[in-house]
Amino acid sequence: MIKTFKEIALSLESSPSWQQKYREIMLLGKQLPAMPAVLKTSDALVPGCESKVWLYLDFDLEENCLVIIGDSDTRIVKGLLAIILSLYNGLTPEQAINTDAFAQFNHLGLIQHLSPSRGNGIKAMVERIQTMAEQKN
Amino acid sequence: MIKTFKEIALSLESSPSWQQKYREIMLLGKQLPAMPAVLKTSDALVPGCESKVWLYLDFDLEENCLVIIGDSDTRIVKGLLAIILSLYNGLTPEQAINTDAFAQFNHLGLIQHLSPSRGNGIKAMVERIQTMAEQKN
Amino acid sequence: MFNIEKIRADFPALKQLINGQPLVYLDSAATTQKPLSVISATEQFYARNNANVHRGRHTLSEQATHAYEQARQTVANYFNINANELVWTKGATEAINLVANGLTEQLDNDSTIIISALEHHANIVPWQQLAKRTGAKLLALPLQKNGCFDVQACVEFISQHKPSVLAITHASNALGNITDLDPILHAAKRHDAITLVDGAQAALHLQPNLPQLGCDFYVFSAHKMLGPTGLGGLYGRYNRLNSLAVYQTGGEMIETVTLAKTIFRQAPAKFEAGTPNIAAVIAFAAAIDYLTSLNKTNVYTHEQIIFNYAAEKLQAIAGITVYSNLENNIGTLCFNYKDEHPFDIATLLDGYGIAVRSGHHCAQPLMQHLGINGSVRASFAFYNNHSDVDLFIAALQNCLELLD
Amino acid sequence: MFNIEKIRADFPALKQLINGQPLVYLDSAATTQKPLSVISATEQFYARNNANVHRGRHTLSEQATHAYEQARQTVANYFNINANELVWTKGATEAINLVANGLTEQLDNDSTIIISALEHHANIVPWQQLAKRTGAKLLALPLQKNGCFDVQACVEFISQHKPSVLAITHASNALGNITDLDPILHAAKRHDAITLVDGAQAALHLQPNLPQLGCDFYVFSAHKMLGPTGLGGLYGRYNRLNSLAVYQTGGEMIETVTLAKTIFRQAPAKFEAGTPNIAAVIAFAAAIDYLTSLNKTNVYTHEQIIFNYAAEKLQAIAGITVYSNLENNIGTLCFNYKDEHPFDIATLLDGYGIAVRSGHHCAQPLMQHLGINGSVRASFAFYNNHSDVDLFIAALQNCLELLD
Ligand SMILES: Cc1ncc(COP(=O)(O)O)c(C=O)c1O
Ligand SMILES: Cc1ncc(COP(=O)(O)O)c(C=O)c1O
Repeated sequence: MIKTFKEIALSLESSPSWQQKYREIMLLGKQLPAMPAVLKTSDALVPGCESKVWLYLDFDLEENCLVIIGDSDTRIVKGLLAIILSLYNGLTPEQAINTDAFAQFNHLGLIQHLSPSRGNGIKAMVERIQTMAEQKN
Repeated sequence: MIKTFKEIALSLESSPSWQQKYREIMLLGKQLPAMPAVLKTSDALVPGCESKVWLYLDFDLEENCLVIIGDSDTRIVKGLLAIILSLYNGLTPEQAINTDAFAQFNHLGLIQHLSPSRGNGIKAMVERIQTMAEQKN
Repeated sequence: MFNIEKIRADFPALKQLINGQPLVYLDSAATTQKPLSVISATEQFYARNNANVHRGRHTLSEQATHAYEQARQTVANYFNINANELVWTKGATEAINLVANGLTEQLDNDSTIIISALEHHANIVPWQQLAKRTGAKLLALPLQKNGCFDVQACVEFISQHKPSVLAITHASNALGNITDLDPILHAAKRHDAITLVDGAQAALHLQPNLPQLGCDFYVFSAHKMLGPTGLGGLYGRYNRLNSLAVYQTGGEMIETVTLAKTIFRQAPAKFEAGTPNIAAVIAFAAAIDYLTSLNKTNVYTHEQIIFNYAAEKLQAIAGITVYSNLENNIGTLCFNYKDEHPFDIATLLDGYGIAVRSGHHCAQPLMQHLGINGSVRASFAFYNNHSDVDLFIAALQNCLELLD
Repeated sequence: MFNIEKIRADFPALKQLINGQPLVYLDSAATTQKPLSVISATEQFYARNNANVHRGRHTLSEQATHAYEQARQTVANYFNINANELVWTKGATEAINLVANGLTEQLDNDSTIIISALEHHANIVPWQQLAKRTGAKLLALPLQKNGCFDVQACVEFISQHKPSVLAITHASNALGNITDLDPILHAAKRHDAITLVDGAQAALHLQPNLPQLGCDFYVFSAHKMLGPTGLGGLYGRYNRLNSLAVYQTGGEMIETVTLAKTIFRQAPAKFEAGTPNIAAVIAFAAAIDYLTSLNKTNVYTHEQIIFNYAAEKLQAIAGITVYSNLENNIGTLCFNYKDEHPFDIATLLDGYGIAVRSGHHCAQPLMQHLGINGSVRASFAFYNNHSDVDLFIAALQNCLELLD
């Protein structure tokens, strides 16, 4: 079962320690459905990261919503990716544009992971999603 | 009339100000006999100086003494050169080796002019003279 | 308002005695003094945040990386360019070498490179070397007798020779003259020349808006802009920049390496091999912050007032020849006194605590053009005041008396 | 005596909390922390002596020049070489590039260059580029499966291939393994190969006597030797050094310039174009003074005690694979835990204030050789103590529990 962002926020907020928070994040990563190997193209690979991070972006014209599939070879980045997906997957372009991942990550006490200096690709991912949302809007 | 080093030292020591000292030095330069143009070869030119400095070194076998002729296109360096000449010209190699220009310049309050960072070639000159003295000794 | 005494208090090195007299620092064209904020940024980095950048998952490394990349943005903003159009180098000299080297494959023996006799050696010799490597012709723009560009003749010269590359200074380091770049760069562009402007002297004084200037490349040195030694920068219009061949190779600038083959990253990373000068980059951002905290117009006005005051007093001394163009000048006075050697004048001025430079100023072709061996150069910055000028002129008069 | 607590007190950056816990800095292979004397030498320079070098007749410039050239002597003494055999560069990477570039004319498509798969990218890519430019063959020395050189096989390999150039590391940045250079350099010399040793990692720990080592070139980075960022050095046996083609061109390195022709100076000047990193050179001398004020044997002994203590504790953890050779090591532990990603381990360790590195360590060919994508690297220096090890191991155990 994939958790909603609300559920994720709730469990992260109730984590008694940073260790527990990381445990939750890694658990979220584990629950993320595997990305089909065919989607793991070099185009999908977010460049310049120490960890491998793939992001596949599509747009469902009928439903007018973003389709996002992602994966990473590290547990922590995969967990963070799961949070991003819970924020954006299935949103209309307009909804996506109005979703502020930075504010949400800040709220969750995870803002440092959105720094480009982390080299984890999360920030680049958010930017890719926002770019697509703007194009489709 | 070329002054002896003793005379030079006396007049520099009695200078009431640094300005007067420089005046004396430049005067010494003026009194230095002109260097014959044929001796101003590129070999005689001390490299790496802002001012042009020529040094012609010879050895008088009969008298067993150093023959030094020098010139510069700046007044101050020419004056300093005159002091060096007054220290070394006509000495036997042994006497030259035992002459410590650094100590003498220090004594005269001119030691900073012997720093290689001055870029005036005076230190290089002393080294050339000492090298010849050692070869001929 | 521009409070000069408050500003001088920010520069600790200005507050010292040289040979028992207050330092009058008139050698800012060689290197500027540094404000306290730059000194303490360096200290803070080493005492607290010191770590290598880009490849570390730990807090110190992330803080250092963040500060380092923020600094790139700060400096990019100063020049109104994008951060990814700014390459860190060790100085203006390396920046020019990087470009000249990177253009090797783009020229051949049909090409022409145009420079000028006004240039600093750093903007001459790399182009000579490029010409030698490629067989290209190296030509110099027409200069008037006084060292000023004959702009109309330059434009014609460019149209006639249709250069592949034009490299020209924004301001002369020996004379301080500001180049009238607009018509020259326009002419170069009409012939699709790649243009490089040497901003080593101008970048501090003129705070140039680079996209507006319209050159392809612009180079500068941090140490001449209140920043630390060992750092410079290269601006390049992104496509032009990225099309240069890689320069140094090693860590940081590669995507993947096998023993057989290496894939490089895109600009600016591809030109930044090895551990960067992290402390200097961060301190340079502090320098730029300091500079932009002052009002640009006030700074420039003050500099010009001091410069004009000095120029007037200097010209009034009989026997003095001034080589600088006083009309369009960043604040540099290049002069000689009768036939006296500049070395003697500079040495004597030092006795009075006045720091000026003497010699050829790494501009031997210009000296040849002016028919002199060298000169005395007094170069001003916004932290100089009227008293500096008064002390300089009084000391100079004493020195000239000593020489007469 | 070696008073570790007194020494730690000299390094202000070590005295800080990271994520609320005392910093345990185990990333010295990336860059070392700096003693107070280095920080204050930098500060003093900028606050008092700041001036450009070599071309100034004024007191500040002379003081700066003097300190700058003294520093060259200080560093030369550390390596037991002559000051004129030491070229300042911006780092080890630039030093290798300078040599590889300067040898272009000396190689052709009959030449062979030998490197190894153990090298940092900085000691691979410049040689690939040189091979590409000249048509020379690029070969790698035989490595054992564990990443150690097979010295006997290396000697034979060299005899077989008779290289023109051999470039090899003194100690691996990823593994810490010290190379048994003697037989390898001897073999290279028998075939008149030009030898370059990458001392970026070893120069701090081994204080090498370079003439005794017998290589032609040796490179290092100041920032990995307690010194500032943006500075490195190249040692070259004088004739070899002087025979390299010039690298960057510009001010300082020329004798005379006309628009038609430039005459360069002799080494080291001919390789030092542009304003040098004056502040860094002077501060680096302070670093070397600090290092030599400590007893070399005591420093090394302490490092080895800490390293061995850490190695023993690390190996005792079930599931840990250590890649470093523990016999001959400058103090670096390269390891993985089961199939866990090093990124996760390093990120979690940071939560405990432990600074380690993860990734390929700019040594992708070595990672390929070891059959891994990356590793965690904990690198020690003499300022680490037993408590650092205890905190590191305890934190690591907690992290591994989190992952299991
Ligand atoms: C073995 C080795 N060689 C070369 C380098 C490159 O040094 P720098 O990045 O300081 O130029 C490093 C450091 O990263 C290294 O460890
Ligand atoms: C006009 C000009 N160009 C280039 C340079 C070279 O700068 P750097 O020595 O900092 O590389 C200088 C400074 O000396 C300069 O004044």
